[in-house]
Order: sequence, then structure tokens, then C-alpha cells
Amino acid sequence: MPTAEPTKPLENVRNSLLQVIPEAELRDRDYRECGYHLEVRLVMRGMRRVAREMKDRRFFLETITAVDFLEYFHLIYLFSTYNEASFRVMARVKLLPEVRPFSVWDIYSEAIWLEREVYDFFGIRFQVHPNLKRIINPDDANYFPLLKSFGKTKFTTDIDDILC
Amino acid sequence: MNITQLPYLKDIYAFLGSDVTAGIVGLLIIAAIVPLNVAFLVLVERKVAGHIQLRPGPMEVGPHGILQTLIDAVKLLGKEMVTPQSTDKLIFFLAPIIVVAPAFVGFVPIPFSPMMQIKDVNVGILLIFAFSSISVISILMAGWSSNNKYSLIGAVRSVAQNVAYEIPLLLATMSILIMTNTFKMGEIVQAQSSVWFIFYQPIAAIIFFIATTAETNRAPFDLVEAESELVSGFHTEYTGMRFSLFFLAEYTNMVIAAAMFTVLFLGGWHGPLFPGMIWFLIKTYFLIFVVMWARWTYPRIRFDQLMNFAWKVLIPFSLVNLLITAIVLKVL
Amino acid sequence: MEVKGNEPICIPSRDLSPEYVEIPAVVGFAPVQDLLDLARVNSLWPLTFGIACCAIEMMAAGVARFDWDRFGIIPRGTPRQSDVMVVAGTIPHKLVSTIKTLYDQMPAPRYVIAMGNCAISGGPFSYDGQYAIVNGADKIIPVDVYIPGCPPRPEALLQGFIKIQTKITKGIIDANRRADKAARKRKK
Amino acid sequence: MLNPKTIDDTSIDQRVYTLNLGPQHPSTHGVMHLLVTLDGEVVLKVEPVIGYSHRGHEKMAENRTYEQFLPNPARMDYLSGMIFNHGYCMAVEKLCGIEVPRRAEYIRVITSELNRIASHFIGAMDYAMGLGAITPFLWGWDDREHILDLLEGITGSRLTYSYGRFGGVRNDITKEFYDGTRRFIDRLRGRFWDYENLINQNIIFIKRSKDVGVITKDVALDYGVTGPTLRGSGVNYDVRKMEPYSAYPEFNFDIPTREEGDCLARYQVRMAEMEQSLNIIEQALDHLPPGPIRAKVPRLVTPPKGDCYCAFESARGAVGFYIASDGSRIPYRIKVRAPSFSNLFVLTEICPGHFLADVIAIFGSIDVTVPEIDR
Repeated sequence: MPTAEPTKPLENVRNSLLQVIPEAELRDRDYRECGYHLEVRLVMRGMRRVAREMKDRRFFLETITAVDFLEYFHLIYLFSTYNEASFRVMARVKLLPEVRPFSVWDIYSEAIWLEREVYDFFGIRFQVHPNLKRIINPDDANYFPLLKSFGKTKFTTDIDDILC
Repeated sequence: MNITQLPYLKDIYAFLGSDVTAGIVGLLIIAAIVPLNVAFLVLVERKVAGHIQLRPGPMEVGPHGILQTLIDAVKLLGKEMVTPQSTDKLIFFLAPIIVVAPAFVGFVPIPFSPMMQIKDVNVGILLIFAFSSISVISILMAGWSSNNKYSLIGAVRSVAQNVAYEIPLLLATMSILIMTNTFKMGEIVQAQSSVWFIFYQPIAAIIFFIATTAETNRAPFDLVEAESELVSGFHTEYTGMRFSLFFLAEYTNMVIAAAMFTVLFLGGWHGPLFPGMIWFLIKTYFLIFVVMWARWTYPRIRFDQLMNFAWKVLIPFSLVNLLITAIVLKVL
Repeated sequence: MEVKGNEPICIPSRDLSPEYVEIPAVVGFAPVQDLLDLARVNSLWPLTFGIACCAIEMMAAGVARFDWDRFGIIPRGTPRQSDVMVVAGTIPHKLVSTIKTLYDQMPAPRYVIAMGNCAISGGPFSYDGQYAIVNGADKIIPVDVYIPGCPPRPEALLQGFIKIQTKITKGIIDANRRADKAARKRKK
Repeated sequence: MLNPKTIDDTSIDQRVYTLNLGPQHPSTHGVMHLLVTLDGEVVLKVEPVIGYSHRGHEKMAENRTYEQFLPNPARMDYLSGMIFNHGYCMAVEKLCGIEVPRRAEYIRVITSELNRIASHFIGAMDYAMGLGAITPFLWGWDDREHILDLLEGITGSRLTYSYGRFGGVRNDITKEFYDGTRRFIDRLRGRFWDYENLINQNIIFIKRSKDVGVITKDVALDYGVTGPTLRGSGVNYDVRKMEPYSAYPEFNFDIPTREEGDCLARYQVRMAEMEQSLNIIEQALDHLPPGPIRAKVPRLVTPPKGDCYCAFESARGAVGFYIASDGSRIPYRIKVRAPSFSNLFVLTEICPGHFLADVIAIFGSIDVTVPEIDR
């Protein structure tokens, strides 16, 4: 099964990301296993710099989502390109529950809705977001449904190294 | 003793032969025929739509569904008549009544055959135009009183549309009137005994047809009740029988419009073989069929396009057409 | 340009009691009632109100192959002119007040068809811990006919309409409504 | 199209009003609520209100095994349910490292493309209905019924398929399906002429669609627009070509694009894509390889710890399944990247300045499925 094999553009993106945000941890991933080529790991901050760099390189924001790991969240941003040599970059921000990340809505307009959705389901409050309110659940809802503590979800508690 | 020699019977005969009696009888016939005719037309519309859309249309009520619309009417009679709380109750109540009245009056001067005419009013054409304008008022009343934004948008659209399309309609009619020198519909038909006016005035005929389609709010000019935008337009809040009165008026207006086109351009009752009445009906219903055909083929045009079309295309063309007619007939 | 419009309407999604006013539309004179029933069963106009997957099958019932127009069924866009409400799909909490409003706006006599498993009982989306949906349309409005399936075929929908016709001509619906009303009164 | 800035004056506050299109409205597909701010007939602002069809698919995934979740993807985007179904299978296969037999891949491509045609029929013809032309809508749905017949023959379902299995498909295709698909291809190729005449050469249709709702490339990038909506703006981005999956690299097909970016372009892209899908199906039927239709997979799959993102192209755009696994039989988190979600949000950008009727047209031309947005 052939896969998209980016070579040169991937190098460029990696180098420029390293320049922009040196504290990030960059990992090459196998596309055939994970479906993305490059993973950018951040802790708490730095997402806006990554987003701006990706926007300058004409990547589009595929989605923003989060995964609840009980003690912390992973906030996941996926970027891809419209270009011929398509490849996908995942930015993963480790987030403690009380931390409020900065919104990227002025970089990607799409993020207005995507961040509202993340807030709606996980209760992650983005800073300087123009209109952070419920989007899918009713306006008067008092729950964040995709939190693991909500409902009767069955899951294993041994999940520390799930994403290595 | 001869009965006719009785004096009071003479008066009765005189009364029976008078115009008043003819008028009353005629109006009664209209009142009986018009709703039935509308029921028939709605059925035809559904059948035409069905066959254009590769399906049979109503089939189950009566043979080939011919009783369908009658049954619908009975059902609508039995429905609850809701008057929403926030409406302007008097106007809301009056609007469907006012919309029907002029539609009935429109039948008075129409000559179905040399004999079948309730009254050949000497301002026949003007009478129809004058009364057809009343229906706009009732649409505005319905839209305003419903206290619903969809209804109001529909009503406001309707006023703008009717004002715009009445002008080319009248101008197109004028070019016929210049040729005939009369407002009487019977005389207009008689003037076409040899050649129909559609051959003298093709442009006026086209303009007249388009403008009447717009006046009667039929597709592609049905912005008043544009289903995909305004739900049901001005009659969104109307239920049961009141709603069906709007329907009645719409289809009756369509018949009047087609009949006027037949009188003005297609030579009325003139035609070989069949009696005049049959020819008149054939022409009228064929035109109605064309209107239905257009409805199920064309998308709806947008409001600004509708206005542009009236003011920038139809009115200049009809003016030029009128001017040429006047010069050819009166100056040369 | 900033436009100062109204804020989006926030409709309360919960705590709506299933209270509704229903006048059984019965005429005292038997032949007239029969004629009315005959008319009602042959022109059931549904409201164009599709929620989810079942809406597609509902629309498919209107096109050439199934053609519900044969039975005099034509969809109307406004609740004021419709007789039947086909609840076609899952009912999330956010939609509850809308459905109740639409039902209240329909003129009597009005009927409700719950189409698909979701509208009957929550269907495949009903599980322990579900937070988003109402388990069945009959929790909020009175339902006359249930059509199972996920989604039901268009033929099933047509059969549902025929079922409702049978119920009307036999007077079952009016009887049910009256019994319902009496039961509610007793409860109070 | 008017420029909203030209009608800006001090009395605007008194003149504007809001109109609630929906949740129940004849031309919002499903329960969609558009909050439109109008000045007369001119739109100043559109705000879609979503969530009226939220069923909690993602929470549901965290409560059941991978197999139990199999019926759900088809119910997210019910119009292209087959594509979603296969996409979910691909995501789990990627996570577990399952190799799919070639015959199964071919069958997946055939059924997916048939489903894509059915979906595009609804998309394109609903757009025509939004403009007020009802007949094309019924014609399109009539042709779609033939596809449903074919798919029903092998899957047993008309709309919400669970035909894919991890490592293959449920049933092999039958002789009737093979012949019927051939016949259908011939039939549909003849029908395109009718649609061309009825819709594409209709002057009112052209007038209503041309230069309405133009999405430029920059706006598309800003909002993450994908699918035919994007290809109408001149970007030839299609996951089937860019990140080839399944058996797509073995087929020869084009990605139709239009430069204009208006409603007409989007409509034309959909119609052209249907022809390309027919080409793909024809090639796949010609070269259908023999062999098994399902790999040997345990009854209950247990993926290793880790996560994966699997992108594929549905009829509405690029879909992605993000699956995080904790090594148990129950997914830890499944996130669906819904193309309609991003495509719908563009409305707020492109609608202002158009007329009310254009909002319906633009909304129809973007072709969204509501339960996919709300999930």
C-alpha cells in the first residue's frame, strides 16, 4: 500500500518549528501506523507560535480536540496541507485542568468553533476567545460530557504511558 | 285563460329577463363553479407535477384520485381554526375574506362564448385590473396581522412585486386597446375573428403572460410564498378553511389571468368545429397548463432579479411596443 | 460591522412537564363524523420535520418510487397547516421544547407518528450514561403510531400512515385522548 | 451582492431584525438553526446554531467495544454511511496493524463510490430544491433509489450500513450486484444529459447560482474547508489522491475542480465527481481480483496502546477518525473530524451582503449533514 512520502517539505517544517519554538519536543512518526508524520509536544504553552508558523506555511487546521487523562488533558491540534505533498502535523499540548490555554482564533477562524466544541465537551476555557459558550450541548447544561468523570464510562486507570 | 295575460306575471317575466336577474343568476353560477373549478385545478396541478416528476400523483381517493381535493377541502373545514395570540385579530380574520371577493368579481365580464357572458361591462378590462389589485391589500393584511416575520417578508415582497408588474401588464394591454378602441371584452374578441392579436402583438403577448404569472404569484415568481425561504410566506399562520381561501383565490386569479390572455391575444371563443365555449376553455386551460409546466421546471428567481426584470426589461420593452403600436395605428 | 442583534435564543432544555391541551375533535352527528373521518384519513398532511437518518427515508417516501402523494399525503412546511407530525429521528434534549412548540402550533385534530427506534425508545443511542437524548417521543407528546426500524423503510412509513387511518376511522385515537385526559385529571 | 459597509449608517439599530431559520424549516436539511440578522432582505450576519441533533456518539464510543461501535459511524453521516463505515474500519485496522485482502479493498471502493454518487445526488438536488426547483430533486432521488437497491442486495440495508468489518467486508458481492452495477453505470451516463438540460442550462438556475457565495482560497484555508466545497474554489485537494488509502492508487481518475468558488462551481464539481466515481467503479469491476474478502481477525480486536488518525474522503470532505487506545477492548477516546462542521462555519464569512434567498442557496450548495456536525 503506497503512502504519501514527504521528504523535503517535512524537513523544512521541522527546522522552522524548532527555530520558532525551541522548547518543543519533535518526533517523527510512521505515517502508516499513526496517520500523521510529525508530532510536536508542548507543555502548557507555545501553541500560538506553532499555529502561526503553520498558518504561514499554508497548513489548514483540521481539528482541535482533547483527551482526558484524569490528572491532565492532552489538547490536540491537527494540521494538514492542500498541497500535492500532503502531510499531517500533530501538536499535542499537555494541560493541567486548571490551566487556561490561549485561543488561536485570530490565526485560524475555524478555531472559534473548534475551541467552543472543546470547551463544550471538556470544560477547557480558552483565554481571549471572542465567544466562548456552549455550542452543541444546550445552553443551560451543567456538565462536560466527555470528561472521564462524567457518566458511567468504563476505562482502565493505568493510562500513564498510553501515548508514547 | 292565457296565463301570460295576467298583469303580475308580466312583471315577473320582465324581472326575469332583466339585467339584475341575469347578474344574480350569473353570480350564483360563479359561486358554484369557481370552488369546483379550483378543486379540479389543484388536482390537475398535482397530477401534472406528478407526471413531470415520474410519479402518478393522487391515486387512491376516487378513480385516479379525482376526489382528492374535495376530500382535502372537507378536511380543512373540519380543522381547528387557530388565531394565534399575538395577531391583530380583526385584520387576521378579514384578510382571507377580502382575498376571495375580487376573485369572484373578475369572472363577471369574461365572455366564455357569444352567449355565455354575465355582463359585457363597458369597462370590462379595467374592472378586472381594479379588483385584482385588491388581493394585494389582503395579502398585506394577512402578512401584517400574522405577527410573523416570514409572513411579513412575504407580504412586503408581494406589494413590491405587484406594483412593479402591474405597469408592464397595463402597458401591454394598452397596445391591444389602441387597436380595438374598446374596453368591452366581447368586442375585443369579435375584433379577432380573422386574425388573433397574438400575431399582431407577439411582444405584448409575451410581456402580458410573464406579468400575469408574476401578478398571480406563480413560479418562477412565487416569492410571496417561497417555500424554501419563507416556509409558506404570508399564509404561514393560517389554518384550516382560512388557508384554503387563499388557495382558492390564487387558483381563481390564475383562471382569470389565463382567460384574459385568451380574450386579448388568442381570439377568445373563435375556432373551427367546436362551439365557442369549448374553444375558450381549451385555450384557457392550455395556458394554465403552461403555467404549471413552468412551475415544475424552473427554479425561483431572486427578489432583486425579479425587480430588475420588471423595471429594466419588461417596462422599457412594453413602452417601446406601445409607442410603435400607437405610431403605426394613429399617425401613419 | 458589528450588528447589535438579539442574542441567540436559549431555550430551556429540561424541566418541561408533559402538559398539553387537546380537544378531541368529535362531532355529535354520526354521518357527519364519518364523512369528516373519511376526509381526514385521506388527506393527512405531514409536517416537514426530519431530525436524523429517518428523515431521509421519510423524504424517500415522497419521491417517485413510493410516492405518498398517491394517498393524498403532501408535506407542508408550516405546522399550522399540517395534520401529522412525523417524529423522524433521535430527540436530543436541546430539541425538546421545539418539538413541543411545533406540536402545540398544529391545529386539532393532530396526530403523531414516531418513526424509527430512536423516536420510540431512544433506540441504539439509549445506554447507561446517555446524557443527550430523550428516550422516545412519547415522553413529550402523545404518539399514535410507532414504526420500528433503524431506519424504517419508506414502505413501513406508508404502512404507518395506513395504520393511523385505521385508528381514525375506528375512533380509537379520540377514545385514547379522552381516556388520557381523564387519567390526568384523576392524577391531579 | 451588496457591500454591507455601504448600508452602514446610524439608524441601523432600528432597521435590523433577526430571523430564525429553523430548527424546523423546509430547507434546512435536518434540524439546523440559522440565526440571520437582516436589514430588509440583505443579510448582515448569519450565526448557525447547532447541536439539535447531538446524540453523543463520542461518549458512546467510550462505553462499548470497537465492534459494538461499528454501527455508529454510518449514523453520523447517514448520506455517506458506507464511506464512514469503511473509514472507521480503516482506522481500527491502522491501529491494530491488520492487512486487508485486495478483493475486500476493491469491494470497499466500489460500495464507497456508489454511496458517494447517492450522496452527491442528494447534495446537488437539494441545492436545486433550495432554489425552488422541485423536479430535479425528485429525479435525483429516483436515480438514487437504484443505487440503494444495489447496495441493499449485498448489505441488507438501505441507508445506515454496517457492511465493513475489521479486516474486510461482511459479504462477498453477488452476480446480481455485478451485473446490476454495470447496468446502472450505463443508465446513469445516459441520465446526465437530462440533468444538464433541466438544471445546468436553465437560465434562472445559472442566474441564481453564479457569483453567489464565493469562497476564496484564503477563506477556505482559514476555515479548513474540504470536499467539493473546496474543490469548487480551485484547490484540487482530495484525500483519495493526496493520501491514497485503500485501493484508490490503483485507479485512474481525475479530481474535478472549478476556479470560480461560487454555488454554481460547487454544484458542477458534484456532478463531475459523479462521473469520476462511475469511472472508478467501472475500473474496479473490470479488475476485481479473486481471493478472500476478510482477513483472519480475532472476534474482539484488542489494539495496542497508542493513537492514530485515519483520514478519508467522504462525499462532504475530509473526514478523520482519531482513536486513542489504552490497550483494552474499549476505545479510550474516538474523535471524528467532521467536514460539515468546518464547511458550515464558512457561512458566517460568506453570507453577509447577500440576500435572504442566497443564504438558502449557499447553505444548500455547501451540502451539510446535521448529525455529522453534532455527532
